[in-house]
Amino acid sequence: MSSTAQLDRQVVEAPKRGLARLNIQLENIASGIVLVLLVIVLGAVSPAFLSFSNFLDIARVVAITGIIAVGMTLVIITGGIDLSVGSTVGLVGAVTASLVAGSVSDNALVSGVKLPVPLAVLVGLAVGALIGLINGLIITRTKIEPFMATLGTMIFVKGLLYLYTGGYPITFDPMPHGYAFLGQGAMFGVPTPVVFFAVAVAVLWWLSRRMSVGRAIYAIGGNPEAARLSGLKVDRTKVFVYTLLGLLAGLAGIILTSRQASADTVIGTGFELIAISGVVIGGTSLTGGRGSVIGSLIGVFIVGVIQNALNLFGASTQIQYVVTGLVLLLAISLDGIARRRRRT
Amino acid sequence: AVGACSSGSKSGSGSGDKIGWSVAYFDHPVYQLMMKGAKEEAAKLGVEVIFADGKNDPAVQTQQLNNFLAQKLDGIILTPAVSDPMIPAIKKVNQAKVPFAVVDRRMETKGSGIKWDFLVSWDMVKSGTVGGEQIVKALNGKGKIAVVEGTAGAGSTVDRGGAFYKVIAANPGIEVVYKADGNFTRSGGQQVTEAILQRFPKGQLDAIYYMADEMLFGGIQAIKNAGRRDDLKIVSCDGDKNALDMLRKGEIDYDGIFFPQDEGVIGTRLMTQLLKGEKPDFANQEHEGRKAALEEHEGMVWVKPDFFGVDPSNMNDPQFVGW
Amino acid sequence: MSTLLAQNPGRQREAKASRTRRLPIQGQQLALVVLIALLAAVFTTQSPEFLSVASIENLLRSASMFGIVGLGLTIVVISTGSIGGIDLSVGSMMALGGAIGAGLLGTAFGAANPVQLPAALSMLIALVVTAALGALSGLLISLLKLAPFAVTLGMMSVARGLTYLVIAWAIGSSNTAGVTFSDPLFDVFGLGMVGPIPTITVLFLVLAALIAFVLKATTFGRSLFVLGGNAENARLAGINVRRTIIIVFALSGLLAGLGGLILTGRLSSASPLAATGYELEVIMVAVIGGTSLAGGRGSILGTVLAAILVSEIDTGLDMMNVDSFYQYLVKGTILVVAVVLDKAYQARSSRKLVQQSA
Amino acid sequence: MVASSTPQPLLRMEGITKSYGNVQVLHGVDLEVGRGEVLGLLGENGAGKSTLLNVLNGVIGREGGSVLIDGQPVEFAGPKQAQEAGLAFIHQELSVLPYLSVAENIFIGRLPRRKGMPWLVDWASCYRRAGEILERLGVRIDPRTMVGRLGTAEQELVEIAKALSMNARIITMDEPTASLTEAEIERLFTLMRQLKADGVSVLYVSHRLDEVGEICDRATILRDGKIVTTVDAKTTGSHALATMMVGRELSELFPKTEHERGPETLRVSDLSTPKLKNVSLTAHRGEILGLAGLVGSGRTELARAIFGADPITSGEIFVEGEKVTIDSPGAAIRHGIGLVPEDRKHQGAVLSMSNAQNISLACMSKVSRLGQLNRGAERQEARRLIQDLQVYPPRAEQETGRLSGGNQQKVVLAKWLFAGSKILIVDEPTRGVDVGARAAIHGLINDLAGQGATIIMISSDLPEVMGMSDRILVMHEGRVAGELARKDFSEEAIVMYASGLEPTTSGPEPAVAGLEPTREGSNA
Ligand SMILES: Nc1ncnc2c1ncn2[C@@H]1O[C@H](COP(=O)(O)OP(=O)(O)OP(=O)(O)O)[C@@H](O)[C@H]1O
Ligand SMILES: Nc1ncnc2c1ncn2[C@@H]1O[C@H](COP(=O)(O)OP(=O)(O)OP(=O)(O)O)[C@@H](O)[C@H]1O
Ligand SMILES: O[C@@H]1[C@@H](O)[C@H](O)OC[C@H]1O
Ligand SMILES: [Mg+2]
Ligand SMILES: [Mg+2]
Repeated sequence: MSSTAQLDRQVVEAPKRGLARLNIQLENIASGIVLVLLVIVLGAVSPAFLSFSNFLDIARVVAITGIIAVGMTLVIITGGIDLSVGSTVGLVGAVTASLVAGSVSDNALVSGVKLPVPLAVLVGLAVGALIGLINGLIITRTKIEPFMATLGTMIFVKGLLYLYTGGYPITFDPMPHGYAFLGQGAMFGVPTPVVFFAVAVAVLWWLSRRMSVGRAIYAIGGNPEAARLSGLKVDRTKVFVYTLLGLLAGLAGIILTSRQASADTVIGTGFELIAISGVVIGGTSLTGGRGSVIGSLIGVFIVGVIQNALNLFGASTQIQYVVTGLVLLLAISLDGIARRRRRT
Repeated sequence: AVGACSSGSKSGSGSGDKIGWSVAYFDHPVYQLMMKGAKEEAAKLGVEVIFADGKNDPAVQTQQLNNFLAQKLDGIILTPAVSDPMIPAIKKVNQAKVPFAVVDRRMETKGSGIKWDFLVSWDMVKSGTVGGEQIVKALNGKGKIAVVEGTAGAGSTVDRGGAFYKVIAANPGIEVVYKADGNFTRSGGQQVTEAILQRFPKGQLDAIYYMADEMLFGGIQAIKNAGRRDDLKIVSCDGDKNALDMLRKGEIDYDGIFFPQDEGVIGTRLMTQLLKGEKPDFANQEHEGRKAALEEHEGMVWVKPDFFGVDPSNMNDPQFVGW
Repeated sequence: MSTLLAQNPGRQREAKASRTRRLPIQGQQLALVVLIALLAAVFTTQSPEFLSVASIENLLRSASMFGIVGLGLTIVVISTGSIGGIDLSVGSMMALGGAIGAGLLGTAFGAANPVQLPAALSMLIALVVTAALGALSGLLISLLKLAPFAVTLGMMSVARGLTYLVIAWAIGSSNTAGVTFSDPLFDVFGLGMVGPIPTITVLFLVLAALIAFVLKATTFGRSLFVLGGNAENARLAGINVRRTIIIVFALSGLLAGLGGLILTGRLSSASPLAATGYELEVIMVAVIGGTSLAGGRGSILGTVLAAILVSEIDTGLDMMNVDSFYQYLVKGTILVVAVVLDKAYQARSSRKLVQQSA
Repeated sequence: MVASSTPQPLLRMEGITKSYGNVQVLHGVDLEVGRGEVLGLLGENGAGKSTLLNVLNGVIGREGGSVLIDGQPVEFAGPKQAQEAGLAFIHQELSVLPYLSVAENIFIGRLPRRKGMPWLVDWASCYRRAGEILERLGVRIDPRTMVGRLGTAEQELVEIAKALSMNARIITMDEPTASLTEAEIERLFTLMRQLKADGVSVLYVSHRLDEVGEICDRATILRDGKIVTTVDAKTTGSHALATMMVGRELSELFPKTEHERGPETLRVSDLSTPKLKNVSLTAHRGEILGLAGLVGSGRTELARAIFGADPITSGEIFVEGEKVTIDSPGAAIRHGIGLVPEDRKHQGAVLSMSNAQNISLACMSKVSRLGQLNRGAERQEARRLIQDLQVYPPRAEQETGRLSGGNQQKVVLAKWLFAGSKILIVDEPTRGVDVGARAAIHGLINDLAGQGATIIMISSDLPEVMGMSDRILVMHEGRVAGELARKDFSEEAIVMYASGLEPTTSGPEPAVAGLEPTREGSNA
């Protein structure tokens, strides 16, 4: 078109190139900045905060909810949500723990069958995936809101957990090494849960950004009807992301029972909101179509760093609640401001 | 003489009586065991006990007591998650003149005039006192400690805590540097312990006191993961077999034991006697040879099963294997 | 040419047919009524006491508490559903409202708080604070165009923390057991009766009627539906979007605060952990009542009926002595089935309309 | 150039500038509308027409310039203030609320209030007044109907009724006719003339240049955010207008090129859905098959059924002679069928994704191996198509949502070119598309047919469908009412078939209607 228009175009495109190549999204930057600022400030206030061991500590704490958060990210990008993950963590944790040699419980219902650790883990993951699959099927078949569907399964699965365990904890006597490794071990000095988390992030990032199924996930969240009319398998993709999330929640449950050396009925309670907080702080839009796995990685670390700092400074429970809430509000506000600036 | 029954007992119909029991929550080994004891005793006595899961929410328990009244059950037992919020609901139970008892976590009337026919609750005060003494012994009277408390407002937390802190106060060498609510749960215990370990690096903390074994189970994992077992003394309470095994293996330093099923058995037995119109034999309650004391609390009957401190000197005693 | 087209025979037919008959109670609410009756029948056969005065009073008390909070949530979802409107902070707001109401009381046991106010005043302050926090959520949502889910999730945490702080301050120690008190005004919430009906049920029904009237008959009420249908449209129509969003979240905070006072009145005690997880229960009430999470559609009558239904299920299962573990299964299933039925009903009714107009 | 018709224009805009981010969209626009004048505002997609109208109506802010009404500068904080100052605005995109009644949509934000109790809605007067306005528009819709139950055209009429109800002095209309039939357009024009007589001014945006001559007094032409010129609309022909808009000579509109009609590629026999009754058709290689009919006659329904977007109750589909099962869009795409849907915003493009991502969406396998995307190849292919289709701005990484409507449409077309569709169904492909782009799209459709593709083109624009097609099927109430070969094309014939009449006879067909569940389209 006209030469002025072309000029305009160059002006706009020039600064974008560098960032575009790094594939950095503006949404990530806002939360990334929050994280960096937090680390700098906290490091200045308390040198203990900056130690490597403290960093590993934070990573270890966020790893479990982080694994759920990255799976949740994909679900949210499709325009959905999953409130049932906390219950899935509990049920899979209990089922897997009960199948591992050495586990004991006072409840008769708990399985007397014992399997080798890898097999028990597989069964556990399958249970998690199955819950996710059921979520996906309910949502795609009945077309009811994911919020309500997964609220239903959240309550239902909680019931299964109570029935299965009879309300008794499952403990180990002793815990097999293979199982202990999952939650308490380390690889090259890095705690195993952190390794799992890193792998989950890498795989899901690749899947969402580099594979056609990831593209479909974004398209479905951005415009489900257009995605369908482009031949994408909307329902199947949705079922896939819920199943994947169920599986990841199951993995989190397994790691948690290993770390806690027992399974009980309260583990996992409230994880859904912690994971969703991380995703949202990381800049993923709850309306679907926009967001990123890396953003959620940053998001869960923001939450973890704050919690860690509050612990280091000895803040009381009440202050922890207030501060965590305020930081969540602050982070999403900054993100909101960043997005608004970009639009106008 | 100890306080009289607040309600006229029903005609001695005997068996077939129904007792409603609202339990603080089901998913805790203490309460599982307590319910087990109650069920067995009920079967023996030919009464029916209906348990309701209080879900750790006084609003839910209030609703349950009201439902028991609506169902016209013969007797009601309450194990309150927290005490004070249950006062209005108990008032209603009293108005309906239904035989009523409190088991495990004790209540206070707070001047409200509420009544219970009897209270069965093991010696929480003693457990706190013993715990405090164990800490003092473990630290030789000097050091910094953190306390993982039970659910705020639960009778057990208030009494055990009160007694514990009283002992600590009498030992000025010991300083409580941190306390937090672990809600009597495993994950609560683990979370609080993680926070404690982050807050107090090696050298800044000498012992942790857990107000219940469930919280210890969560916490011990955090301690092991952080590699901090060796620089910390660990004291807990309750008598879970796993905890006592840990004591025997040297993984913790002190524990104590009470027997939850005794509360279930005695509570059911006394209530049944009441419903049958018999005069309950408060003074001579025992289960499996363990005698319960009879005391008075706010002018009403308190049947009190005992608590025993466990340490390396008596941990191999067969009666302290744990439950 | 144009005259020719104007005589398309379909038109006249439609003009006649589309005078939709209006029942005072619409299909889905009717379904709720039927379900309530049906369950009542089932529960009664299993446990005759279910229909006793005491049990119904019990049921109404819990329905009224959840229902009052549910009214606020219904308004939030109707009016801001198009931007993902939801209020996750209502549970914490209930706790906070109760904590302030009880914490400022002169009659609280062991109260060390410097101020000791009459109940009416402490309740008023509680409502002002929860409404203000709700307004703050609304402000963030509207000013920065943030997702209500995220903002109210943050507020959920903030309000819970404030609850702890208020209680710690009120009892002068960090032992956060709670505040217990005895107060005649609070007893009206907890025990009061108007004839055979609990006072709070009367309050609930009056509030519901009032809100239904506002939604149907006032320009402000209509603007809520406009906003819920599409926020951009509302702006174009000259509706003050920001102010409206602030008002509805303030209302939700206010009603949650009121629900918290009721809860506190029932227990004569406020605890920092009160109402934990109630937000999901309340959302369930609104949605089962036929309020669409997508916004622009919802009914107060539906919310009232759903509040009754949900409490009926809780009470009934308890009275049938269904093991609490199984209750979870039943409740989860009923929730999903109710929403699926609503969906099916929606689909069927719109199809019917198309057929009618043919 | 023509001077303003009155010495003191009713509306005057001076030096309006507006940027989105660092892209300047309006570069100092001056514009005048006289009292009782209909001013056409013309320009290519993306020229800035909607932006200018949004600025005028207080929907968005501006950086510079002033707006004067009656010579007095005005400043609107928002659309409400603009309304109060006597402006009404019909938006380019439909903005009705589906769950509210027609009447409420008309009086959105301005519901009649009860006397003495101004916070209460006066429903009686609301329905009565809405009825009156609809009457004036000649539309028979019950004001109590939920708008969601109306079709697109009727919804557009509700929008127009809304603007009328404001009794505004200046009405701005951003492509109000894009989804209306000729009859409805005629009705609207009659009304506009009436308004004119009452001294109301209209600022009118349309891409249908023949309309401009018919209804506008003057036409102002906008190109790249600058005013090119203002001309007398009555005397300047469509062709000249188009040339001014584009800034270059345009080749003939509807440049029908004759291709050889090849073997049959698509055969549909006895296809039925709840809304279609035994539709049969065939289409051939190199053929452009037009589908005409009234709004609501089932054309879109037919397209969606063939494409597998909606389930069919009976019927068979053959592609290149072989019977195929098409139960999903994916299956249709595998058989080489593509669909450019009528509603690009909700069905065509994923606005939050980039052009390249939209273009590859229907056939990602082409640029991926084992599910791994080759994003380099994807971008390259996208760039080529963006060049070919003259998408502006020509960037593969641009978010599609930030393109103008016409350019979004080109991206949707590019998607099917990328997917290599052999049978392409285009539903209202040029609705809301400017002449330049329209010519480009027409050219493209011709080229595709020339290369052997089969095109099925649905269009409510009679000149377009007659200009482009080799053959036209006319639909009426879910059936194929008639078929016309190119030599028999005439507006009269199409309209007769579309109305359920036989072109040769004068009596109406026996009424079959009433048996079928049809949503009634717009009034006519
Ligand atoms: N919200 C926005 N953000 C960024 N750029 C925008 C936005 N809206 C429009 N634009 C750009 O501004 C320019 C003018 O757009 P506008 O919608 O005014 O065009 P138009 O003349 O109405 O086109 P059409 O005929 O296709 O409707 C286009 O280049 C478009 O890409
Ligand atoms: N939203 C709807 N609700 C109910 N019925 C509908 C709806 N949309 C279409 N229909 C029905 O389907 C029939 C065919 O509509 P369709 O949109 O396919 O027609 P069309 O000829 O493509 O018209 P248009 O020009 O509007 O695209 C209509 O007559 C109507 O009965
Ligand atoms: O020791 C505790 C007991 O006293 C309390 O009442 O419930 C939980 C137990 O662990
Ligand atoms: Mg435009
Ligand atoms: Mg169509």
